[in-house]
Amino acid sequence: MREISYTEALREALTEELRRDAGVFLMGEDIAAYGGAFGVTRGLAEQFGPQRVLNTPISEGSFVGAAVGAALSGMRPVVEIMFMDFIGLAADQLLNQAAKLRYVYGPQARCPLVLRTPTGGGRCYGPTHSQNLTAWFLHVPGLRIAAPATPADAKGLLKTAIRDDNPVLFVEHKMLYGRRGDVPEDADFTVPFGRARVARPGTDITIVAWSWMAVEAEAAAVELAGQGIEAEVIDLRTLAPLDIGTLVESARRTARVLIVEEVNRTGGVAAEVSAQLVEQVYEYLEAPVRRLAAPDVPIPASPPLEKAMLPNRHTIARAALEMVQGA
Amino acid sequence: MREISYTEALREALTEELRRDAGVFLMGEDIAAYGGAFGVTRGLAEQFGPQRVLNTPISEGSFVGAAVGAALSGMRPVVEIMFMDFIGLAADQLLNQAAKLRYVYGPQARCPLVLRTPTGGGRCYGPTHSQNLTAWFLHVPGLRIAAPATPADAKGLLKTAIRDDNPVLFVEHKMLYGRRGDVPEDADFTVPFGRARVARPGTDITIVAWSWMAVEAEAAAVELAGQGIEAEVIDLRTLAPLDIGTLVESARRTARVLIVEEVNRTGGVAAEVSAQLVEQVYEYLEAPVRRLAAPDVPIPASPPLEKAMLPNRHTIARAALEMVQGA
Amino acid sequence: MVDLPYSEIARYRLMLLIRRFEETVEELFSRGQIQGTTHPCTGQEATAVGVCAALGPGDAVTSTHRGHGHFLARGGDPNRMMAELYGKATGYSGGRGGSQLMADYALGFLGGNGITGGSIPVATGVALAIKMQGRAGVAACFLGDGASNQGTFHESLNMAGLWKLPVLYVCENNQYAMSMPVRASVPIADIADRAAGYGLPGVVVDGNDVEAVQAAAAAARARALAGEGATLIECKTYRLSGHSRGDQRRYRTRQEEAAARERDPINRWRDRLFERGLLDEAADQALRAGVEEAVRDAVRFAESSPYPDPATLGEGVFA
Amino acid sequence: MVDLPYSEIARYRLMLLIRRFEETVEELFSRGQIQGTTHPCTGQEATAVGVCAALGPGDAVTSTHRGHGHFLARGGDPNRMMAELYGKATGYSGGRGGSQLMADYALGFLGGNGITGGSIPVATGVALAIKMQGRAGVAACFLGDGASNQGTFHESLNMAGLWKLPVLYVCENNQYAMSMPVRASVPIADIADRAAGYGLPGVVVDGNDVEAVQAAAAAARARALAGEGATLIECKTYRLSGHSRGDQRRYRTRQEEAAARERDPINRWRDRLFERGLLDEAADQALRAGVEEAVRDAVRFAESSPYPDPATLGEGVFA
Ligand SMILES: Cc1ncc(C[n+]2csc(CCOP(=O)(O)OP(=O)(O)O)c2C)c(N)n1
Ligand SMILES: Cc1ncc(C[n+]2csc(CCOP(=O)(O)OP(=O)(O)O)c2C)c(N)n1
Ligand SMILES: [Mg+2]
Ligand SMILES: [Mg+2]
Repeated sequence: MREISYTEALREALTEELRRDAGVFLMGEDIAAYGGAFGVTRGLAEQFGPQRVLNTPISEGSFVGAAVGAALSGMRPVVEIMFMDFIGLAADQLLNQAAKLRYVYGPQARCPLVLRTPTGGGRCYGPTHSQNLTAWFLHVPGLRIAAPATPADAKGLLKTAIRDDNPVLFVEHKMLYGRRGDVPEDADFTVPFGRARVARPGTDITIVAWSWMAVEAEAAAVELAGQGIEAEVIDLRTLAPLDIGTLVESARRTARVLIVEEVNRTGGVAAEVSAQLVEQVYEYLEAPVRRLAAPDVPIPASPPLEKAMLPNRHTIARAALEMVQGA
Repeated sequence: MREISYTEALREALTEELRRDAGVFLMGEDIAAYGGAFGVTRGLAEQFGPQRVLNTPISEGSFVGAAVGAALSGMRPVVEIMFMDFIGLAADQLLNQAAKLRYVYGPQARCPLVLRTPTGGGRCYGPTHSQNLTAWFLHVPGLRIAAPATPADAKGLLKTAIRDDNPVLFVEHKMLYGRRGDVPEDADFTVPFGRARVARPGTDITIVAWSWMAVEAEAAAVELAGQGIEAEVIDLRTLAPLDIGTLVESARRTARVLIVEEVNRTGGVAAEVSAQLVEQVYEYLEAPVRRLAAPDVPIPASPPLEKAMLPNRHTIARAALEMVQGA
Repeated sequence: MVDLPYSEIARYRLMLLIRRFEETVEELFSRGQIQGTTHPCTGQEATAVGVCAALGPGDAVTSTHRGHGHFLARGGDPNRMMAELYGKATGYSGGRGGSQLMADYALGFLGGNGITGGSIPVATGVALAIKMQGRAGVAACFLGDGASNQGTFHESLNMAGLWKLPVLYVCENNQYAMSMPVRASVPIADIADRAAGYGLPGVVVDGNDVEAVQAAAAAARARALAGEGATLIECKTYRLSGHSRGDQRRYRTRQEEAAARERDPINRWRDRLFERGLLDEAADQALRAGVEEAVRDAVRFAESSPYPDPATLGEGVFA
Repeated sequence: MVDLPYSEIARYRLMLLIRRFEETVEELFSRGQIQGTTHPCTGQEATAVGVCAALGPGDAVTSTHRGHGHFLARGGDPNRMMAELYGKATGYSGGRGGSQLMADYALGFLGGNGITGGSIPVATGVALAIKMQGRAGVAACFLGDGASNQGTFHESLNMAGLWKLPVLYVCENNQYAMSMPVRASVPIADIADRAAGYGLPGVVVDGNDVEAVQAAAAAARARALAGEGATLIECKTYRLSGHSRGDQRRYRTRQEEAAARERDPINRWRDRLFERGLLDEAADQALRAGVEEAVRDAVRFAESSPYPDPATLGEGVFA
């Protein structure tokens, strides 16, 4: 193991899988010479050639559809949508093609497609370059969803995604790209889908988070520890399948759950997690499950507005403190 | 008042608003001579001419975008998407244009756009002609969402939608079109957004539903009454704004809430309603909030499979009974 | 099922089979035997058969909502197709897909599509895979005149043009998209002319002439196999039936339909076979009887098949 | 702001203003004064100014992610634009929109767009409204070469062709979509040729010649006002700057850029003004100084403006 960045971890996963399996190829806008808007694929076109690191025209609806066709034909496309804000353009192909083919056509249809996409705020990119629309796809049966928060998970989950025979939505985060962490060098290192990561064990409250908010939640737990509160932080890692078991087990112990996400509050992932937890651990809870999320507004570009919009370690710690003290 | 069908009620609302306001016009596929796939606009082209009942090419992404442009320019387009299953094609225009313009550009930008769309199963139309994707748009700040379950609400909410200065997603249901009910004739009859309809008062349990499921829930309440259980049935009517107040008040009285919807369980509207209720009435509840929804699979065409997939009066009654008896 | 390599008589028989299949399906729907909806391809048999006759076994076909003819022409089993329409367990999709969603990957038939224009990028991606894998093959992508107005048409043909992909974009211009006459949805005379915007050849062909369609498809296929890329073939034809069941056809006249019926592709092919001495009345009757019997068998098969077990509803969402 | 009716000198001044504005914005970004991102239109000043010079006050303009030049050319206030880039309350969108999302409806400037191709249908709908309302006006829709590959381009031009809508689709072919050279994303020589697929005229113009652009736009506008419908105008130009800040421009050579700089639209216009005796060194210096001062003022205005109050974050989502 050595420390590398989240970006490098992703690139390593891509490199290893491109090497391992001739069926794997990358497609997306500006992923070759430019290396993608966030540099994830930098150098790969030089290494693997422009056929396997394929720049596409600006045609999100159809290059995702083309990836579906390629996947059905024995390839393993890894598609990049430059910002998740643009995924509406490809939503139909994910919803009505990729996600449904297996269920309708049975085992003859195999759609091993990975759609990687950067998400999230924190960079003042404004209303159409900061969104995370993952919640939409939680509502689409037939899609797997991964959203790693650490470099190790970035590598391990991306490799699992590429090897999976189902369409996988792979949610990255702009604030995570530069973060460094220990990542196994083993080319067979993978992280399984459907297992949450206990980022920090604790006893007083369970803080559930995903993607960048998992990092902020961990920092909040450090703050809280300073005040004598031991928060357990659980990083969902994959949203579909969702590891409800780990959450249930933790909630039973702590009796308090705070779910944190960066996205607009209404209709987010946290709503689903909350509903499931209530269904399963209601009698163990000493307080209502609480959600901390962004308010229901488009995400503004202006630095102070964006900052006010997004949860962070301090607002998380404050919400957790209130829950623990309110009991 | 006289009894008319849900379809006639919609048509009456369109007719009255077309007459009242020269800025109102309809656009969509096959809405003129054909009258739309479900006949809602039948006869309107003859009455108002092909300019105001405008057939579009099959270009969902752009005719919704064109409606945005027209709305910004002083018109009040009422767009039809033939089946909500196709809304992915227009998702970007709703998400990144219609919903955001007001917030970003302020009062100079007015986007009075209504997007009507038939939804739902029950007709064996199969995986790509039976979906209801309303939950996606719950997660989009800046959109209003109405989903009437009765002819009167169909008329009253559609008129409110057309007169509203915001983009409105107007969710219809194939099983509702033929249903009849009393509808006021008054051309100024409207139904306000943000007020749920208590379809049936009750004391033992609150059943929350929307669209077609509100009808099934009412029928379930009749079944339950036969067994001595008085269920209160609340039809959400509008999902954005969501009338959480009426739900909270009811839940406090009944202490039990069952939320019913026809859509895939995970990431649905019910998750949001559940999460909000738990946040607000946790201490009043005698049982966990329960959701009854479709399983997480694409909706199959085969009659027995489709039937097994969708909640109905009997499965609703059974779930409610279990909750009341389980207490 | 198909009497390869699509002899003259085999093509005739397939066209008859498609016609009889569609007529029967319409009857069954109106008798309430089948639920859901269906889009008959009556009148368009020559495009389906002409294109499939030009394809090889390693090629792939994507279809549309109006896909029964494409599937039968590619060798689809009428029994399993009919069973699918009935929503039966023995149907191609075990009843899950219905009329628009049946496929047989072993036949290289990748299925219809409920989304107008939805299969165009998929076919393009199939061709991309074929090219990447260095295989000799093409993707044949059926699409309608209405579908040529979808963004996916533009985006896909552009990628095919850029990457010289082996695709045959077969636009069945049947004069209508549901109720929209093509002249009200496409502002130019020939959809084929759109190909120029992507550096592709565009060909107009009489879509009711099975040989002409086959020749155009064969030429386009040869071109694709030679590495020269895609072709857009516009087949001018006519949808003799309504758009789907329940269509009152208020948007066109009966006279127009009668005139179109004069150009019935099956009669035209039959006449040509008679002229060439390949068919006579007796043989024609025998073929028709055989087709009639095949479709009756399909209905029997469908009706006697079990429905899927509702307990299986949740199975197979994921691989 | 604009010295209407866009005299020769006014156009020159606007081009200088755009150039200086963009250069300053790039500096401010690299000094960390501005957050987020920006897409400079350096080198494309003639298209923005040429088109806007041909428009009337009742016309509407939709822009792109690379929209500062369009806005300035249409009369946008540099102060409020700069404040928007700074995320200040005095910015056009109160800081909410940033570089890509500023608008002034009173000027008929409907804003930029974060979605490549996203404004094409919107502009088309604006034109539909103009037509329905019987107003004399056009919508001018700026789009890039890359955007011409989006489905919305196809769908929108098709509707404009069908309904004879008064739109000017102005494709600024600046040779690149981010890192993609146009020859790698469009398989034909002239994007203008795509117009034929929609029954529209397509015109190629030297996008670095402000008069040529203006003439083409004026002709297209006259055509639209006469009820003859839309035109696609392809302006061949070159993006002298990187795609956005931080772009290393690894996808092209410095030689290519140097050659392009030889065709700088501002210098060309300046030379012509000199030739015509409309400009001399002193006047040029004065204009440059004035522009310099205007941009400095804009920076001062932006820097001295307050940030929006975070308490307003939740306001104004709905009308
Ligand atoms: C995205 C989408 N929009 C609309 C429809 C409804 N619809 C189904 S078929 C059809 C007409 C298609 O016309 P065309 O492409 O010419 O094919 P044809 O029906 O003539 O075979 C329409 C509007 C759909 N299924 N999908
Ligand atoms: C839907 C969408 N896809 C991708 C992007 C990212 N992006 C922004 S600008 C751009 C290039 C656009 O190229 P072009 O249309 O030629 O305009 P130019 O940048 O050259 O002005 C890309 C890929 C985006 N903003 N929206
Ligand atoms: Mg057609
Ligand atoms: Mg460009």
